[in-house]
Amino acid sequence: MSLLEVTNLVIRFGDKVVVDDLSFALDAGERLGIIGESGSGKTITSLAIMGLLPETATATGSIRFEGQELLSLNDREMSAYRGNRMGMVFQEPLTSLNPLMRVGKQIAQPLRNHRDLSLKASLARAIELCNRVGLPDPERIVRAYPHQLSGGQRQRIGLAIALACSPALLIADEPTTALDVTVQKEVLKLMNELVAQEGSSLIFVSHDLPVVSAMTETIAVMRSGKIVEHTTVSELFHNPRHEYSRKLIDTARATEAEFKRFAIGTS
Amino acid sequence: MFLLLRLLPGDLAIAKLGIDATPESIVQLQQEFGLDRPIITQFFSWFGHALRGDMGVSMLTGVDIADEIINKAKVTLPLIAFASVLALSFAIPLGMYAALHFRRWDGISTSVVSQLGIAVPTFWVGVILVTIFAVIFQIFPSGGFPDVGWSAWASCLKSLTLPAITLALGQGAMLMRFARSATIDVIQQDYFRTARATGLTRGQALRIHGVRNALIPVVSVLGMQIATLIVGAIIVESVFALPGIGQMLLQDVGINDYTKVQGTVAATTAAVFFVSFLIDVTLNALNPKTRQRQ
Amino acid sequence: MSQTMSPVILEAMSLCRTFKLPRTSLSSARAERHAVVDIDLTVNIGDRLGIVGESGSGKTTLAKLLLCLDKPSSGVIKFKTQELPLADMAKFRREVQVVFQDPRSSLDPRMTIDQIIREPLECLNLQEDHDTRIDEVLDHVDLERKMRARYPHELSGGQRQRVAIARALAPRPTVLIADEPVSALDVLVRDEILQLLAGLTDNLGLTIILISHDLSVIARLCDKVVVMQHGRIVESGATENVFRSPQHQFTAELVAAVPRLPEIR
Amino acid sequence: MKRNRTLFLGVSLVSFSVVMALLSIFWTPYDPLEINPDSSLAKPSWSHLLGADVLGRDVLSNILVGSRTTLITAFLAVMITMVLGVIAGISASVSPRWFKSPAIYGIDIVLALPTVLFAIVLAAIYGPSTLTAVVAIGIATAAAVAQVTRREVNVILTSDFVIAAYASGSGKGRIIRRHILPNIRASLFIQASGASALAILAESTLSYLGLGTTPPAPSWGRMMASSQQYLLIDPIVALWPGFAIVITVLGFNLLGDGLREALDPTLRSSKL
Repeated sequence: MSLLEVTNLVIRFGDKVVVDDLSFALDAGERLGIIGESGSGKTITSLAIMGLLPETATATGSIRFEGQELLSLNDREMSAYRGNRMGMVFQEPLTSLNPLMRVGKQIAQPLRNHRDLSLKASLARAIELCNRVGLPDPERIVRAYPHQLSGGQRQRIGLAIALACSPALLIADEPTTALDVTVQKEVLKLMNELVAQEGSSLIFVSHDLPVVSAMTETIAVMRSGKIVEHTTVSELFHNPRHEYSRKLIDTARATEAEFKRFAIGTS
Repeated sequence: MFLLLRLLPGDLAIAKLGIDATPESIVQLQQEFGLDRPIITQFFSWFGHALRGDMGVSMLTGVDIADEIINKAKVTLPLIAFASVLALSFAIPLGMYAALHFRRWDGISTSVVSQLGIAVPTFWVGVILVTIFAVIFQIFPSGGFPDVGWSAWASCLKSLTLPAITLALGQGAMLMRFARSATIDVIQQDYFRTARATGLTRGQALRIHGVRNALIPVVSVLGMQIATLIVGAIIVESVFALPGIGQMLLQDVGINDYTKVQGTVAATTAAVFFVSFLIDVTLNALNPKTRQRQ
Repeated sequence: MSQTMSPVILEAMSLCRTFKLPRTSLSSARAERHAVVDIDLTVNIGDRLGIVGESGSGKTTLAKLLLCLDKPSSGVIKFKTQELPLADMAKFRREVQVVFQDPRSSLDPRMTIDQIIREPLECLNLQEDHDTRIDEVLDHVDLERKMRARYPHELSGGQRQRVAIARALAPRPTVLIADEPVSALDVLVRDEILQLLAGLTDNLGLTIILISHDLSVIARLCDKVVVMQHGRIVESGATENVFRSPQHQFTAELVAAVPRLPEIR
Repeated sequence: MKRNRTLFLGVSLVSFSVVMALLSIFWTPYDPLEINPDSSLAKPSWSHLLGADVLGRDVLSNILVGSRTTLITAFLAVMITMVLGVIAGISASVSPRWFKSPAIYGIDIVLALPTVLFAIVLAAIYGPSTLTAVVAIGIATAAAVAQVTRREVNVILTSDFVIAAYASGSGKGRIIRRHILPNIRASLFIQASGASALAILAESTLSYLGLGTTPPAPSWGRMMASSQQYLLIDPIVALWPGFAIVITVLGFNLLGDGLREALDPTLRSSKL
């Protein structure tokens, strides 16, 4: 049975349809990339799975996770899943952390919600988690406020929060778009390792084809709220069926060729 | 006090007040009392004295102005404090509630309810409250203040209750609006979403992450509202015939007691700046970004 | 120093720009941040120069200094041997124009496309028929002439960036400074705009200074590159040489970090 | 799109007050100043729709004429507010540094100065009159407008399109005219609406305290003050001017809210 099954999902803002009749499934341990341009509905889809849609949005259809229909749950029931069975990493590492709260306490939050740990025990766990996401001097880091950390460090904190309870599904929404390329490389490497260690499934949302194809096995190409193509990475590159996927791949290939023209020999 | 005022924009305040308002009154004084020292000298001499807490004596009644102000403040300050506490205690929970039920409450209802609170003139609220609680039910006195002062604290509180409620309603409506919009702002922040993604419900996330973040703008608004509170106090004192600073000020204006008006206004303005400075300092202390830098 | 024979058009010498940070308390002195430190840079006519660096490396500050939109704390910028600012700034502005990163914020939402492109023509006192010129530049950027009556919010991101380019081209500049011109755009649109910029530099013989964090964008358009880190230039030279055999460790890291497509067999 | 009910309600209430004021120019049931001892404190009836006050003056007529006084005072005060506020706000953000900080301090100081206190000082010096009230209200609320304007202008000044305009060779004057003013226009309407509400409240408060409109001109605030003495006998008389004030102030505030909703697209659809 699939871990996650999305069927005929439609999301509307008022009369505007932003996600249109979306269906896909994700097995346990599978890594799915969702690629698309801005406004294609990829972020909204991931928020819908987490039950974090804005109040103004309405979702119909079905999202089944571990056999449970999520769309019928209320906020309280849904919160048992969030941060526990599924975790999410967001795009903006700066604004995604509470500026007035020490990061240790923010990492401890999911543990306190779902593991019934005391504040002290959860903070001790937070230090371990900092260590796991490769932050130096974790004892000091947990006492820092977000503004005292760099972008890469903040995104590692985001990852620590999302993975604190070893979720079955990790959703990463453009997790490296706001980062410098050198930092992006490190964070992607880390995410790759952690997801492999945890054995969790991954939904990786991005507009960047090279990044998505490096992180995932299957890719769903989204355009104006619809999945236009959903296949394995190699199939997509060998045999893109949709016009839009073809264009994406051609552009990415051309850009890479241009770059390689200069940078042959480096890797 | 002198040093403090020097450090604050407050010293400018009084200087400005001197330029704006006092020279004219000093001109008047010169005509009445035949003083012919240059205005600037006069101002600085008054200013110098005022900073040492010496406002001089009233030109008409000969009372020491500083003493008189302190005396009257015993009514006005408790009134303002009482009203602020009342206003905060209903405005913040209500504002947050309205924000959390943003969609259901949204649009016309919230707007009208809070706007109504702002639109109703303070004196009218006072009059209505007097009609209901003093005239019809006779629970509270309709006005006045015990002559013996705070030694009869129970009856003092009793006579301050209606005025404080009057003052708190208007201020609270304003604060509620800010509390609501500050909360809505927090709800739309990315970190609020992160907090919910850790498994908090909206209500829990608001309690843990929202209150402090929303409180900062609300308290800073309260700081800016000190001025409005004082105006409100003047009006309320007049409605309820409370012997406070406002009442005194109105009487002094009526009898053209310029030195006293000048002293009272200066003292009030200084108080406003002092309180806003205190609130500023408090807010900076609450914000880790301004508190410590790496 | 330069092998090309073409004359120097922009030259920066020991350029520094420091920002004062806001006071943390009443007593402490104001801290300073060195955004641009000791930069020497020579731009010849016809150059296609890329400036690459990560966020906070001082690229944008450098661009503003070169555009004379900001004053250096120390150092000199020369435009054709004359020190900036010139007595006649209109002359400089006619020759050096700019395109910004976010076409959403770089176009005044209350102005029509016509008014936006007309602005430099009017302000820089160009003695030609403005209407004809507006049509010409719209042709250059492949926008329909009837777009003139539209407002920015009615256009797509790519179209807006075309309008911004048209505005920059209107006074017939010799130098175009483009600060991250494609990083706010979707991948496919990004490609179109890069093609457009490449075509324009060729056809109009523009000297271009392209600022970007994205090495592949630089590789696409520039024959020379300058690598910046913490406000300093750490490496410069022909794009091929710099990317192929980076001398500085930071450059090497940058090149290695560019995401590659998976090897598909 | 959802209809903007706030705006609709605001416009209706404001129009109601304006119609009252216009009506009073041509017609009132009675001469508002006519004293008629026979109808002293008359209850509402067909001859006196809203009753009469202690001197037998018709309340409705006074309310109608009072709306004229109120609206004119408010209008004049708001004119002063907007002109002063916009000039101060813009000059505090675009002027050179040596002028900037004193200007900002100046705005802050006037902002902290309570409107009514300021009016009291003016009244103490020049004697209470409508003019002093108008000037005091105008200047004191101007600071708030200046503050908001300055903040908005600062945002616009750092936006790319202004930098692009500098790069296109625009001077400061042109940037203010072509870029800043059009972009703050919407906010100015909203602020003018809010300032009107403040001005009406302040005017009635001052009149209530005896520092505003001078007798015999009818004024809502003074009607309240005079009817307060007869509260025990006839509480109804005190209600009418209060209602009038509430309706007008509420109208202007809702108008401001509605305009904000209508003009600010970010509020219309909440963030994705």
